[in-house]
Amino acid sequence: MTATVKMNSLQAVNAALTEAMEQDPKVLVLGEDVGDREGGGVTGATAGLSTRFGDQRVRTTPISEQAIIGAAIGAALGGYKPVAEIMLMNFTTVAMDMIFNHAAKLRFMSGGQSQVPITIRTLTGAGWQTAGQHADHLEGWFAHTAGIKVVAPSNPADYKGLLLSCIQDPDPCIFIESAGSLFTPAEVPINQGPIPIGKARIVQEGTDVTLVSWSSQAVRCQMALPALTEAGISVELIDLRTVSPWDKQTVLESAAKTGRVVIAHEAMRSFGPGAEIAATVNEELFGQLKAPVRRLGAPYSPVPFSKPLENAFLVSPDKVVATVKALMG
Amino acid sequence: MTATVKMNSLQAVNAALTEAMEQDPKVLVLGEDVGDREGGGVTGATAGLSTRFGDQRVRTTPISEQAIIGAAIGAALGGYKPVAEIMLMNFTTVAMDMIFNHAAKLRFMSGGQSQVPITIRTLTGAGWQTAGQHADHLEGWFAHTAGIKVVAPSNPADYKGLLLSCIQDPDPCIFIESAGSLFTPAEVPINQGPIPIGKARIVQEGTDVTLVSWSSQAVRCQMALPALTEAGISVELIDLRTVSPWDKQTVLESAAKTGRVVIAHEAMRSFGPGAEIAATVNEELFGQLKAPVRRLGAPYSPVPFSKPLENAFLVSPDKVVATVKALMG
Amino acid sequence: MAELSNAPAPSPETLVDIYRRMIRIERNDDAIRKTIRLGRLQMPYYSARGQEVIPSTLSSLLTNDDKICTIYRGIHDMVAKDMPLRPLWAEIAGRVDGTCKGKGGPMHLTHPETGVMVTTGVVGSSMPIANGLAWAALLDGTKQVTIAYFGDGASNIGAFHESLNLASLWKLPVLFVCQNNGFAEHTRYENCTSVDFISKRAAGYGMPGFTVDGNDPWAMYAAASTAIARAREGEGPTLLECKTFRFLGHVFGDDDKYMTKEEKAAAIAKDPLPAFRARLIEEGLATEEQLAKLQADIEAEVADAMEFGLASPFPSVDELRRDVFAEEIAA
Amino acid sequence: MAELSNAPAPSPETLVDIYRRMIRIERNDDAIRKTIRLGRLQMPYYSARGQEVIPSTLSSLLTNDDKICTIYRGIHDMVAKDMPLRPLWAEIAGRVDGTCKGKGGPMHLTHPETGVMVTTGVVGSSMPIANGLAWAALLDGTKQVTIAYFGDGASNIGAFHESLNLASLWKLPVLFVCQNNGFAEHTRYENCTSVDFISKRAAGYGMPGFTVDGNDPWAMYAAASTAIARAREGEGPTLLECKTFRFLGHVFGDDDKYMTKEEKAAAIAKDPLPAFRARLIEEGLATEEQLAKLQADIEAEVADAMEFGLASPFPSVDELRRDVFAEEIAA
Ligand SMILES: Cc1ncc(C[n+]2csc(CCOP(=O)(O)OP(=O)(O)O)c2C)c(N)n1
Ligand SMILES: Cc1ncc(C[n+]2csc(CCOP(=O)(O)OP(=O)(O)O)c2C)c(N)n1
Ligand SMILES: [Mg+2]
Ligand SMILES: [Mg+2]
Repeated sequence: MTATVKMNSLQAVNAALTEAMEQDPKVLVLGEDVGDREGGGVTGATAGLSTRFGDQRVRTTPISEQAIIGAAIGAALGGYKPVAEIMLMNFTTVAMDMIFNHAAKLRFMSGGQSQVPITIRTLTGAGWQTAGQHADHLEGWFAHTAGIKVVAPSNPADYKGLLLSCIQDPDPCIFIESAGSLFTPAEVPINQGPIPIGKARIVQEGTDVTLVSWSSQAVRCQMALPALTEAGISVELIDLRTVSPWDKQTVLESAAKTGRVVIAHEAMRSFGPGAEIAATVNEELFGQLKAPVRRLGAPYSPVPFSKPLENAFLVSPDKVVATVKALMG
Repeated sequence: MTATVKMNSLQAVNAALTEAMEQDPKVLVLGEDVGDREGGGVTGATAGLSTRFGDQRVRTTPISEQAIIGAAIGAALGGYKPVAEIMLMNFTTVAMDMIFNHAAKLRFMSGGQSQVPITIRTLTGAGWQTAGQHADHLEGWFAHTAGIKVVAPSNPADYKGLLLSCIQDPDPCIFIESAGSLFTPAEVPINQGPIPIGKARIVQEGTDVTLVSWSSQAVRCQMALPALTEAGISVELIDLRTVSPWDKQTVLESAAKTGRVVIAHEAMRSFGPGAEIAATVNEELFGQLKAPVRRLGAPYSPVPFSKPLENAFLVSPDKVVATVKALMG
Repeated sequence: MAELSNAPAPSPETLVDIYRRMIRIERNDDAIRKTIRLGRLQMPYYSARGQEVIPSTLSSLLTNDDKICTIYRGIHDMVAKDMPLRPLWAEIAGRVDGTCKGKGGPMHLTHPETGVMVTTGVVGSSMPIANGLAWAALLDGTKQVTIAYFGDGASNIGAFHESLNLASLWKLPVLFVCQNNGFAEHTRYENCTSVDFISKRAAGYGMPGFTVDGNDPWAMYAAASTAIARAREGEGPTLLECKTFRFLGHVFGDDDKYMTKEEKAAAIAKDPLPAFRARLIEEGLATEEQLAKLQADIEAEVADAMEFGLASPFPSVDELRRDVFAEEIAA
Repeated sequence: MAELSNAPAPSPETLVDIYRRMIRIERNDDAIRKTIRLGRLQMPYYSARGQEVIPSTLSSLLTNDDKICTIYRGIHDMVAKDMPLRPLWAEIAGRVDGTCKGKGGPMHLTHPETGVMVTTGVVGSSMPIANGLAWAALLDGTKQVTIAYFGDGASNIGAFHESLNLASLWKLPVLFVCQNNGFAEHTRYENCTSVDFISKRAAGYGMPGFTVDGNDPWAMYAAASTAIARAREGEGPTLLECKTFRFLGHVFGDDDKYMTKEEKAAAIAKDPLPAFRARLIEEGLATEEQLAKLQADIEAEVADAMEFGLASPFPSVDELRRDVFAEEIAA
């Protein structure tokens, strides 16, 4: 057995950044408060990096998200591999031109001459009463953008392995750190290396229902498993890990086996990323499903502040259980 | 019969703005080049307004999209109904914080105290070789945003009627003007009034296949009809007109009748707005469909410049014909 | 930086009124922090302890018709603007009697009756919206002014630039009030700002800009009254940079390890609140008893508001379907 | 605005080289417009006729290692930077031999070999990316400079502000070169810009800023050499505002009705190209024959490039699956 070490996902991010910077002098880190002079970042994700790698490679920036992503893109065009932090996913909106019109498109628009191997780390997720402007899950927007990969892990080992892959990837990646999956420690192999982008992980095999999820919602799905097992339902839980490009093969194989699919994500249900998966499953497995594909996601509402509303906003393990049970009839 | 007048969609926009400003002194217009001093707007959509209503109600702005939407939001909070022009949809990305975090959320976050009755007019659409940063269809992003309505007409009468509704609506609306539907003239009733947001239009009734589309793609779908009729396929073409909230009832009723559904949009297929409609149809009509729901949209690529690539990028009438025929088997 | 000349001095009544607002902010802040520590409130809290003078002085020159747009660190701005405390407490507790029915919380408090129009959690975003409110006032032909509050860190984001340019061009009746507390989260002013005084940026927009001691009510009054008069007279916007310090770090629970103990202690030693109180008494502008009474009244108001807020019920989950649009979303 | 003192004067060879770049821009622009009129090219075209001096002078001080980020109205910047014309023409014709295989087109021409790193169609967006290239140069320890070209209208967008602040803080080897042609699409400078000289904004970022006659090669040379030397010596960025005029309006087909015939005629009367040519000859810096030969060579180069470009095949539709990512997308 591989030796492991217990850490939470933020520590896994820190470990990945440290390793990547150690191994490749082209890796840079930039963002608000990321330096040790600033206390090593508000969450501590970048703590120690500027002390170890110097404040030329690890640069604290002004609150200027366009300038942050622009600097990352330009440095990438200059041969570097910058990891830019946008403190919260809602603030990607102030840098959206740089992300959408530039980072994602420069390779194509230049006919392959430009490459933009940047990683955008960004935090989000409800559950901490940060209300309407600090917790949105926008992976659906980025998945609907050609030219950027969208990675959304759920546990410390995946956080580490996938962040390593994003940094090495020759194309822009957005790496989503979601509140509901950040603080729970788990064992991570000490030599945890890169985990391929675009490959799902089967958390639990099963034969009755395929449950597809990612990010914090995968954690809440996992919490739903004991009750489902108890109810005699054999669930195959797939943690997609990458939202775009998503692992169609794994999902379709599982769906073909179980004949029943539930997709759950924290993002808003309406026009959400789950729709793509549902539409694809329906299209590819037409006539082979035993029940309609169900999608779970946030209601059509901004993220509320009040605790009972926030609880209702999230797709709780209970809701997952109820939906799967209802599907089994 | 109602008297009609022939105009193209840009003229219909101009007519709607003129009427709305005439009827309600609270209606304002702002954006780059919108004044007559600036030649009445680059497309002429706002021509004549500043001369008629004065340059306090019709204000040319700097190239400052955040300031434009911010001014619109603030004026709305102050009791006005501003119509803000963002010259091209790709430039909504520089104002995305104002749109997503503010315009769409202020009513909810204030518990209903604030209302933001703004209309954001924005132009987009491929076919004119404007390449990677001037032609994206981002209605999927806005539809995946709680608190903003997404309107995307396809013909002059709908342009006029729906813009009137957006301006009167108590909530923010994004009004998409798409290149492929702007310049073809058609008869518009001289007294064309508001057309309700959220109501689809059945362009042609049919019994074999339901074809759902909107905006310029609805025009290309309409161009596909003769060939399909010729092939003996009875198509029910639904022009959705509003992407969010979409007219579920009309689509589901039609799908229940035909048992076959094709959804076509100019936006990228992957994680696109068509997925929501497909997923919903599948979910609501499980077991009642005769064939898998098909989605047509742009490939996973930025908009290309070169003409043959741009042609291939768009969902041509031929592709619609081929897809519908294939579905009929 | 422009010079402030011929600015009026505050009357004794105004000075006491400024003090009243300050102590209301401070007592309320103290009660919020105590209640969080007791576990009776859960929320991210951005205390403005130390920054009381700025909004208190400005608000002494405003009426309920004048508007403010503020930020996550903005409860002091609202309290200075005389927002009632009962709905404020109910809101930060997430209750149905809150200003926003508990849906917005501390970062999005809104109260149009007292002119608190927008509270944003996004750095810089108070400014573009303030312009729009000012534009509306101009169109209405009123003499209303709008204040956009923001921090020093916010002066480096694009929205600042676009807003100041537009406001100057359109001669909008708006004040851009930067509460420069020397830090943006954990980053020191000089590590994120390329100019020694933010007010110098005003010249780039053809607009007057002043740097003032934001802890000195007299200096603040001179600058604020000048800028407000200018706005009311249709002469356009002003940028006010008000130097201050946040005594309690960025957010409740902040460990302050990005600053030295000495600088923090030095700032706290210059706490404007006791200093102002002492001077009011010293100069015979108020009596010890008068201020004690004022404080006692405020403490009673705060205590009442806290009890009210914490006793208010939570909203029903149906609220997720309300206020998304004017029309309720079907269940 | 800072003063330019002790700036070096251009040598005769440099002046002729600047002229060479200018005439190459002008002849190329003329050929593009003729070809569009003939219907042999379809594209949105933003002529920079009248603005030739600015990038020609700057480029005379740059090598291929120095980078530029430019905008939709940027073909003159690329031609000045000695981008080869054959792939340029193939690109604007949407052909496979284009710099970008026809996928980017005129608004996204890219040619890293000559340092043309990014061409953007979004106002202001050349600047944040230029910073990153300059940062890379700094990390590499080279003396490379990066130029961000943009228009007067772009000085009012948020990206301008964020970029200048960051560049100044990080002392990046970057030049912010504003080609102020007095108009942003149809909007006059003074109707969208709140300050009389954009260069005045530099002071708000602790950065030198100059306003120069962008049609005067000597003035441009003084400013450009000063700013480039400063950047190469690690002293940080400079903002250069270069005053000029676009003779042909915003976009090919523009009807110019937002300006007066007189002002347009007056600007064209001061066309820098014939004026500079005359002065070169007058001052004995070049002979009539020499310049005629130079022009003939360029005309031949342009004619060859045009034929090459229009003869190149269109890309295959498989190209939609290539260059989205490094790895081709499966069919
Ligand atoms: C656009 C954006 N980027 C980042 C943040 C995260 N953030 C919240 S407060 C803050 C610091 C703001 O500093 P300053 O403007 O000086 O205001 P202060 O908190 O000191 O009052 C940051 C970076 C944000 N809210 N919005
Ligand atoms: C963010 C953004 N908003 C609007 C536009 C549309 N647009 C294209 S060019 C232009 C005018 C730019 O003027 P200026 O910066 O002076 O450059 P010039 O065209 O005069 O060279 C505008 C508004 C755009 N491309 N990007
Ligand atoms: Mg601060
Ligand atoms: Mg210009």
